[in-house]
Amino acid sequence: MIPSTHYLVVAALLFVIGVSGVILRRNVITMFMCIELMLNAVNLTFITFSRFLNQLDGQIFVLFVMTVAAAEAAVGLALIVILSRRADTLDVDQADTMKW
Amino acid sequence: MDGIEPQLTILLLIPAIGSMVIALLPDSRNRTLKGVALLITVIAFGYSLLLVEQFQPQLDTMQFVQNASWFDVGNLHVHYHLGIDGISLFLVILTTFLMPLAILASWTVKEKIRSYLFFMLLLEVGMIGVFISLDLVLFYAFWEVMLIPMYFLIGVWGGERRIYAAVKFFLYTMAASLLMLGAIIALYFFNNAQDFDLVQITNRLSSGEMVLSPQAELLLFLAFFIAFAVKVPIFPFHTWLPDAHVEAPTAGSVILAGVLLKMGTYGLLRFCLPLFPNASVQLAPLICGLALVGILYGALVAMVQTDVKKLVAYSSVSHLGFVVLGIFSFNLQSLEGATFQMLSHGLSTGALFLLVGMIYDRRHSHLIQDFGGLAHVMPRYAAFFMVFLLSSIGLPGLNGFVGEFLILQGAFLANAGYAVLAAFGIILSAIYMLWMYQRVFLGTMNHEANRTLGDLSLREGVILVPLVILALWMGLYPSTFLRPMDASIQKVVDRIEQVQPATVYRVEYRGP
Amino acid sequence: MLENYWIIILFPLLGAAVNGILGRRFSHRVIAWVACSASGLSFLVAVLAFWELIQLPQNARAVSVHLFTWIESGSLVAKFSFLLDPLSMVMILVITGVGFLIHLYSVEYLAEESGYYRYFAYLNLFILMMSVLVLADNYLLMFVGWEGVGLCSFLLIGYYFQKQGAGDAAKKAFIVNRVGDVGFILGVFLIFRSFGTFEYHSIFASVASSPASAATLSVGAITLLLFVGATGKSAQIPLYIWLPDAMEGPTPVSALIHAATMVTAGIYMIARSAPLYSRAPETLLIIAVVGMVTALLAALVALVQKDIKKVLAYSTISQLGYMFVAVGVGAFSAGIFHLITHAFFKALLFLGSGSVILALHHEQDLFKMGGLRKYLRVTFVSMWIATLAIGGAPFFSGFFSKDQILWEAYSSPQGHTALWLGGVLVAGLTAFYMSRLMFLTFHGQERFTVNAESHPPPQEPSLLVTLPLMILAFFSVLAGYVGLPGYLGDNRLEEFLAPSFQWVLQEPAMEHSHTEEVLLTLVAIAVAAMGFFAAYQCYVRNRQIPEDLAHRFSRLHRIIEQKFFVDELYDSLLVNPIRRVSQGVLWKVIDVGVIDGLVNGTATLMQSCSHTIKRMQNGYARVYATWIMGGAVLIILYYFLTST
Amino acid sequence: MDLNYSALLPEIILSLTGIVIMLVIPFVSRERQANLAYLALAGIILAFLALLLDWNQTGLAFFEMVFQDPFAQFCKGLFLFAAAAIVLIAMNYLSQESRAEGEFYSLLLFATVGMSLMAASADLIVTFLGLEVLSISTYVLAGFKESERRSNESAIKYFLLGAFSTGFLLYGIAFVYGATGSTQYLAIAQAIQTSESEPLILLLGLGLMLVGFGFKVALAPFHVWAPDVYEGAPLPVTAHLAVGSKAAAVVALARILLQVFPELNPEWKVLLWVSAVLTMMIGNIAALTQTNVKRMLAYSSIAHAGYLMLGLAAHSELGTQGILYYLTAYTFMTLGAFTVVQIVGRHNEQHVQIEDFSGIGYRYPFLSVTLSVFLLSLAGIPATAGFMGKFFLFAAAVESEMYGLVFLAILASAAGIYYYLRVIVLMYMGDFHGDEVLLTIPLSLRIVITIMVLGTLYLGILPETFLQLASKAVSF
Amino acid sequence: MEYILFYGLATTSVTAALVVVFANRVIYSALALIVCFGAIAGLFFQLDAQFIAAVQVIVYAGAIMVLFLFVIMLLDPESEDFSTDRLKQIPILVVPLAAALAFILIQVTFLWSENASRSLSAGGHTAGSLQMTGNTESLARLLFREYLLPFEITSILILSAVLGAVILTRRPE
Repeated sequence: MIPSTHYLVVAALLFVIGVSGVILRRNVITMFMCIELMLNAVNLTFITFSRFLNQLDGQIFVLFVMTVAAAEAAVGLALIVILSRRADTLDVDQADTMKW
Repeated sequence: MDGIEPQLTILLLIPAIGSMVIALLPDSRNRTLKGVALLITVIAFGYSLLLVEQFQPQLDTMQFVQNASWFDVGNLHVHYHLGIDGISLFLVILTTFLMPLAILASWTVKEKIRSYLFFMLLLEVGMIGVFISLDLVLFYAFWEVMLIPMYFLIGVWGGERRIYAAVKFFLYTMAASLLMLGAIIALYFFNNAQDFDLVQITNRLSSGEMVLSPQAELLLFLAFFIAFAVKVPIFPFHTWLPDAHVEAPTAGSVILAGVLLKMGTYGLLRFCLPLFPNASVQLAPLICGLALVGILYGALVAMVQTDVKKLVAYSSVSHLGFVVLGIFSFNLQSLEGATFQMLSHGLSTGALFLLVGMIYDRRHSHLIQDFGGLAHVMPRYAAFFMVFLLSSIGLPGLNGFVGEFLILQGAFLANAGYAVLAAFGIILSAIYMLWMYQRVFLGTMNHEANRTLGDLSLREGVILVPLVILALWMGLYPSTFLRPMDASIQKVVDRIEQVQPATVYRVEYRGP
Repeated sequence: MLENYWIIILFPLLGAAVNGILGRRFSHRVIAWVACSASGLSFLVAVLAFWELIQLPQNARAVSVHLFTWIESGSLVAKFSFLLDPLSMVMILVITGVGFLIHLYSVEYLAEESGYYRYFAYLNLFILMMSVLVLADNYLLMFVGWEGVGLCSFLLIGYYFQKQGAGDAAKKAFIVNRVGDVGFILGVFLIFRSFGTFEYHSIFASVASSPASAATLSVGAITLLLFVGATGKSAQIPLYIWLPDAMEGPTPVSALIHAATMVTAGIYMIARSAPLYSRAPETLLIIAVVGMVTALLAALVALVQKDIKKVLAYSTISQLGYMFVAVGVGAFSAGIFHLITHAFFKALLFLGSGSVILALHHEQDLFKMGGLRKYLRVTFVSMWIATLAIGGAPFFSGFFSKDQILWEAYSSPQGHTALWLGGVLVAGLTAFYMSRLMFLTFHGQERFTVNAESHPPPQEPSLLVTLPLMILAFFSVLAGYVGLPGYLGDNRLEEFLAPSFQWVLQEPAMEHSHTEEVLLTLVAIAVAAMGFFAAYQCYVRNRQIPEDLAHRFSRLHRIIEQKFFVDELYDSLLVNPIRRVSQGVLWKVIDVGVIDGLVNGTATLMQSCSHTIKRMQNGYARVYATWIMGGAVLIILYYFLTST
Repeated sequence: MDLNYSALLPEIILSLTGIVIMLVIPFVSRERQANLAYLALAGIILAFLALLLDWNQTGLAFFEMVFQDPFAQFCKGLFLFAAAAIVLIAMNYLSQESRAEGEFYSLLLFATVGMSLMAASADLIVTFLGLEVLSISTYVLAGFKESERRSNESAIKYFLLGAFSTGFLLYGIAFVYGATGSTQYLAIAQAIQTSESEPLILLLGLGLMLVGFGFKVALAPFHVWAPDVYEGAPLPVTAHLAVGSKAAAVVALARILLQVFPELNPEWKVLLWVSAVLTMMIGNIAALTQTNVKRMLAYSSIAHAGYLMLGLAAHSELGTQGILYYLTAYTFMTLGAFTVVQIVGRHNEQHVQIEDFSGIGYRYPFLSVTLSVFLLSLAGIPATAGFMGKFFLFAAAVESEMYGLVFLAILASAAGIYYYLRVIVLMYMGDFHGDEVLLTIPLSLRIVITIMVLGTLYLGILPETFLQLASKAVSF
Repeated sequence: MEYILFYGLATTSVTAALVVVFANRVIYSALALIVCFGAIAGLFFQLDAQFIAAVQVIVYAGAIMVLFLFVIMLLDPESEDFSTDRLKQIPILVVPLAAALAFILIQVTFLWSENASRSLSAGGHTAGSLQMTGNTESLARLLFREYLLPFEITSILILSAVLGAVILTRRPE
């Protein structure tokens, strides 16, 4: 059996990549995808712990995370669509009317 | 220690209800509103005189005590605790006395009179509240609440730079008093979260039931002190004062100088000394130093002012320096002098501001250079001005002298050097006041606009005559005011002596 | 009965109150009646009181009249009570007596003025305050009168307030007096600290009963501080500068306040405190020296003044210096003696000059007078009497008092020959400048302008003016006989005053013979006569002499004429620097710049902080995400570092 | 096992109301959709009644997923109250913008459900889901004016950053789960208590969870989104964000820190200390120079989050009591202030610049007097709720001997007074230079404002009642 | 074998993730994300979470990503020019932050594994009930009993998400 640590390291890497991606990319869709990546890293962590602890609660949690991710995707993409419709851009840096 | 005497609450309620009445009165003519307000303040004054009548001067405890729980939840026990003793009695009277005069002086205010009067009455509630509350939280609440009406009075009805002045006044005092809030809370927990009761805490401190470490005492003292120092104002916290005074409407200046500044010195006397005697004594040299600087500095700066109101404002810095010096000289004479001087300064400076306001009503200026030779056209005005000027510079026989004398005598007993330096303030006060008087009232009329000025009206006379009478009374028979203070002030002195016996100078008669 | 004589102060109080409050509506007649009857009544009562006092046995002649407790704070008690004893009786007689005469004189003198009621109210107030000063039985109450008379002096000097000079002079008088008053009140503080009371009786008894060495230091300091007060009130170096300027006031005021009464308060105070002063030899020496120097300098300045009232003013300063020499050598009753005689003749001189000024329509320049004896007979005669008195002509009042001072300066244990020499010199100078004044005013050519409309020829004023002159002339001659020198008879004044000086430390007097005294007196008379004749030579016989002298010693002349530049010195050393520093440094720099700068600077700082923080909020979601990530990293880094 | 429905009856009623509104929308004409607000109000009132039925019941419900305790009940009451007020504000807002759309109320009710669940949650999973219900509804609400670019931007920023921080929160939960083997509050607390040392992974989880909650509460440095989002969102939504969403996050955080991680107090106290100071300073100082009142109130709400952290860092009964009291006070004064801003702002929020308030003092006495009361309360002047709240929080911090924190809080609030005062200054002392269009104050808003003012003053003068409630509520 | 599979999946997922971040076209990112999700599903499978793995593929890689692709097609982000970056300093900040984050996370993980033997488990609802295969049933039981409330909450969640999406995207009349 592969030690849990290995999985956790993979999850950590994915999480960090996701976080960095959110910041580095300007395209809203890519940013959102990076967020999904973060959530997946979390899911992997949950599943790993779930196995390590030998219980199912972690898996349940993952199910809910997925549901939430789906819901967020619905709302998020809707928001992206109307942003593109109103501002005619997907560049998050263009969304800077309000500042200071 | 429960008290259920309702007098002080009633005293608070009179102006409070009055302000509501003013706010709810139908939009009638200005005169009616002013009349109502005047009536309310007169009733409050009358009622406060009843208190004097019932006051038992021989007691050193609080009287007319009303003590009930305000809120008492978990380990927070805050009380609605009111009471007065010899120290606060006359400050309350001073407040209620000056209010009708201030309202009368506001007769010339034309704009937004309803809210003006509303704020005036609210201010009275706050001021009385500060002097009578014995629970620290209650005290703090009144202390800050009172800033708001004053802030509006300056900011809405003030002069040209009123906004700057109002904001400066508010922020200066507010910022300083927030630290006091912290200290009040800290004191509460040093008190094992029993209560915020000034009387109780003092008792516990003096009985040793409650002990503050020297460091804690020092820090708490400083927090209280800074709040009060700004209000007094003690040099170098004074720069809000000239601005506030110059911009405030007449009544605002009167109340500001007459009562608000006294809150600072009252606070020092009522809170700093009994609660933190060690720290008070420890820092007394520093504070006396600041007071002395204030006395001389205020006087010197007053001397070169070009604006009468500013001059009187700086003179307040100087005069209040005497009061602080008196408080931190820690003997019966100096403390009684300081308390007396609070009343006296309230009276004479209040009167001076009233007078300046009267000329401002006519001429819309308080620059010295706009006047000259006023005594020709306004002899009565000039005479009244002279009387209060003299009382302000401490001429014997008028109110100013008694306080100043007792303070300086007390200070001399405690530390002769202080008194010698402070005495120069007396000279300087004569210089700046007389110089101003000369430029405003004496000489020839060199402004055409001044030729047609009318002398005092009946209303203005009605304002000033009681002040003159009181000035003479206080100057010639100060015992009326000093006797009731004795016991309470002796208590403060005893408290200091208890912890720092070497500090208190006891006068011995070394006659034959 | 004597207990009721506090009503001495009641009349002027009522008079001042009635005239002050209601006077505007009264006619001049009513005002004058009220004021004069007030002072007249109080004089009457004072005479009665005097009468009763001398009925008492000598050692019982000190009656305390307690009215009420004024200030009481713990063991600090200041009573409002009066002491009727010989010293205060003498003073009160002089004050109310001369005061009454001057009230009378003023009725006519000020008839033309608009502020009539004001004037008389102030004058009554002055009588009140002066009475309080001399009647007080403790130092604090004395201080009330002390400051009170200063106030009245201020008010009366500034009576012609429309004149710039009057306002300046009034202010100057008050402020300079205040400087002295501060010294006085500090002395009072020290008295209380040392003795625990303000009352004369207790203080003197205590100082007399304690061993000589016990309180030397504090007594020295007390006396010195009180003397600072005296230099202010009695116009001595360094605080004399206000008195010449005070001549801006109406002439009767100069007579009453700045010659006869108020300025002598310092002498009275020192005499009153004699038990203390007699135990402070160092202070006495200082007083004597200050008095002598003042007397000399003022006499010198008086030599060249052109303004008739200025001459008299400097003369007053000089004479006051004389009195200080007297008390400075421990001859307290001699000081009081000269005080009394001086009150008469100096008041007379001032009133006379007032009469002249009135006749010449407010002309005060000596060089625009001359030959007035034809027009003003009464004034002329009475003023010459006064001049002889002040000049020390034998058997006029001034002769006796001056002579006693000179003798004491020479003979008393604290005295010194130098003091005597100085005194004689001053006597000579006095004779000179007074004669000069008289010659210039009444003799020689008529130099005043006369024209039909605005300046009718001078005319003797009415009886209301001349009667006081005559009465004062009478006393100027006779007042000296209450204190005859030892070789002529009894010094009754000294005897009478003795109870007041019972606690004084008497040092054994050195033995001196009458011959010595007579000899010295003759010398003094000779010097005075020389002064007189010199003046005669210069101003009647040959008018060129003074001009030649002035020319030859032009620099010296200028210095004296400009009063040794003392005013300028004060201005440039004290007044201007203080004003400039206050304006330029304290207000503009410290107050507005530093403190308000800090306050407003805090506000500005907060604003710039605010702008800095707002830059964090630049609207870019990615930057915000970076902040969040940064925060997260910091948090876990913190945990990571603290727990490993 | 008893599901104990009564514990969640308010939430159920709210959800059902939301669904009913959703369902009836197609059958109600556009013009009359405003009336759906009354339906929503009715639902809220019903929920409130249900809450009262449940009052003072204690226990666990739904398989130990939610608590039934005074704390939850207190918070739910507060949320319901805020929701009702926001419904009234929104009703007015929507008709003003001619956007009378009933969905708004559904979403608002759903958001309230999420908030209530967060307050009552006994399991991290419920907390998380409650948070997401709240967040998703709020993302949509922030972008509700989809034709308005500012609203879009606000929504997209909020969404991206919200989802981003949710990632951190979840990661944190995962670590906590990994370290303790449970997501249940009590079980986690139990596990931490029984273990002799805290594994680093647990601290990591705690830290990451703090990031997530810090975001929702808008604690520095996770506050950065707040000003932009508040400014761009429609006004009722801003009010909801500032009051409801923040309060829910604060109480959830309080429950987690105090009930789940009391043992780790030293660890999180430090972070809260630093964060509180930063939050107060940044919020107050940045607000000093704002020109947009909405944005200024956003910074102000950041600063207030900082004050709230004082109570949390104190970790005492008094502190929690203070938090609850302050939240109540804060709800009253902030909602009141936003209501007035909404009236002055008028159509499309064109007049929310600070100059737009200039000189209105004597033209619209009702608005300016009440706004002054709210602002003074926010500034913490005695006799107002804000003072009492601050007093309790400061007292709690002093009790826990965090003198430095109190000192800094005092400095920060002193600095903060200025900008509240600035609005009052302009209202009363500035010159009126607006157009002569008369502002209309609809009855509903008049009622809201009146209630808020009375509440603000009542809480400031007679704190006893609510303090009693709060003190009962702190016993978890 | 197990290890080879693991490393294969791990490498795939991390590489795909990197591609998501650094791909220059959005569509590539999306495709890489699908790959990444697939790899993660494999890891789930390895971790005895077969049901979750299936859901991962169906819901995530399937439904959600299709939605993404759909939106990408709809909006055609490739037409936009992203070359001028106003925030050039951001990468400089992010790299050290990311490195620190990764370092700490991995370090903590290793530290954890050292003490992992010490069980902290307080037991969830199903302590010790995890079987090698076929835990779907117990998962379902859990979901509809103990996790009934969260499950119901998700319904509200989805409802509001749907409602929100509808409101946001409908065109104003």
